Amino acid sequence: MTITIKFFALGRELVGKSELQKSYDESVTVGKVLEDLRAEYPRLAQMPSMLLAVNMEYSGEDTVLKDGDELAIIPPVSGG
Amino acid sequence: MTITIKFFALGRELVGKSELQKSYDESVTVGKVLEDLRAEYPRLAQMPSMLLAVNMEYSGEDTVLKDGDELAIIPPVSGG
Amino acid sequence: MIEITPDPIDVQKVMDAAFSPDCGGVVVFIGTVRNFSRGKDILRLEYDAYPEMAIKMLERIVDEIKGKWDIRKVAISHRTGVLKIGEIAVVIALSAPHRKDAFAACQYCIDRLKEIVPIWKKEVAIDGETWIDDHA
Amino acid sequence: MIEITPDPIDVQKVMDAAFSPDCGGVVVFIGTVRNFSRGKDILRLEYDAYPEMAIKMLERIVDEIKGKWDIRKVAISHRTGVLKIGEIAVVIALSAPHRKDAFAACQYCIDRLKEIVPIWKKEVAIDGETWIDDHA
Repeated sequence: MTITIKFFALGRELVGKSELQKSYDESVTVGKVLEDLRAEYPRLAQMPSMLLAVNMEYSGEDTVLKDGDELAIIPPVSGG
Repeated sequence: MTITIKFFALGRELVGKSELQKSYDESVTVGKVLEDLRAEYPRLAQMPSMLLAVNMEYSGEDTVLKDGDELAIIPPVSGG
Repeated sequence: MIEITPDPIDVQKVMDAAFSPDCGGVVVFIGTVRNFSRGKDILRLEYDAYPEMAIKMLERIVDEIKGKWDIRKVAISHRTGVLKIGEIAVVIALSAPHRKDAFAACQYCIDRLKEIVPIWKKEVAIDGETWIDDHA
Repeated sequence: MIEITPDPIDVQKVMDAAFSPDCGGVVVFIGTVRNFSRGKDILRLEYDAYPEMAIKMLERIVDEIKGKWDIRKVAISHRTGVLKIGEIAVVIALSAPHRKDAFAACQYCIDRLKEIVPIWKKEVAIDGETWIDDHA
């Protein structure tokens, strides 16, 4: 199964890209993907806090991902 | 001494004019002028309520008028 | 900027007059002629005003606002004469460093305008005309 | 009407989209880029967004508003990309039969937008760039 991960704002700058794919042999949680991302992109630790969204809904780290899901790393929002 | 009296909206329609002058030999109060106006223009009684302004300030009937003062009959306002 | 005008109101001009570069925003109230009032279909409104006193009272409201909230700029334009359904009767725009103040002050401004500013509207419906008394 | 757009916002278009002939008015919030923030002179802002989710969250806010107040129409436009001082970043316009509801709902809308809508601004000052965290 393949997950698309999206980065925005500070997250995109720290990771150096706006989108990437990750493949897993078995089902994973949001927390596991995040752990892998932090290992791969240690600069993500510079983000003071973040929220997570799965398929454009805010989600917790326990959420189990399905093939084709879109996981977004959401830095603190500051629109308006 | 001469007083200018101004009418607006319903007041203007009831009196049939937007402005008139009245002369007095001695000082008068707003209340006295109003009494004279009601006698002269009985249709003013059709106005459910009114406020009074002297020289563009809301005033009570006790206010004493000076030569050249402008008295306005202010029907209930409904701007906006 | 405070005006009583017989001409159509230029909303952009009023907003521009309230803009302040040290504020994060402008709150605007735009009052329009509605098509229905007190159970009647309205054809048009006719606004009368005592313009000199109306301006004086609007200036007083601006003073009141500035005493209550931290407000930078206030712009008010009120139209007079005959207005059709949907036309703009009044525009109030104001800017404040904190948007909460701007919302509170803008609402206060239109509430007070309807209380003390000598402007009157007559509703013209199919079956007759009525000078409105909002306070009755 | 809800949009996330890289183009300058047409305020009149947003207001027109919120107009409802059975309401007495429209309340509008116009958010602009201020010249000064957190003790720094700002040169420009850069807005990033997750547009599809931003629209979904704005639609959710509109649902929340309609659950809380009697509101007829809501129109929201948020700009992305590079904005100079004084340029318009967001316009929220809404109409309600009672203006009190329109003021409360408009304020709620901008407050919630700043809480949950995935849009980010970077302040570019003379001495560097910062992604803003309003909640820090």
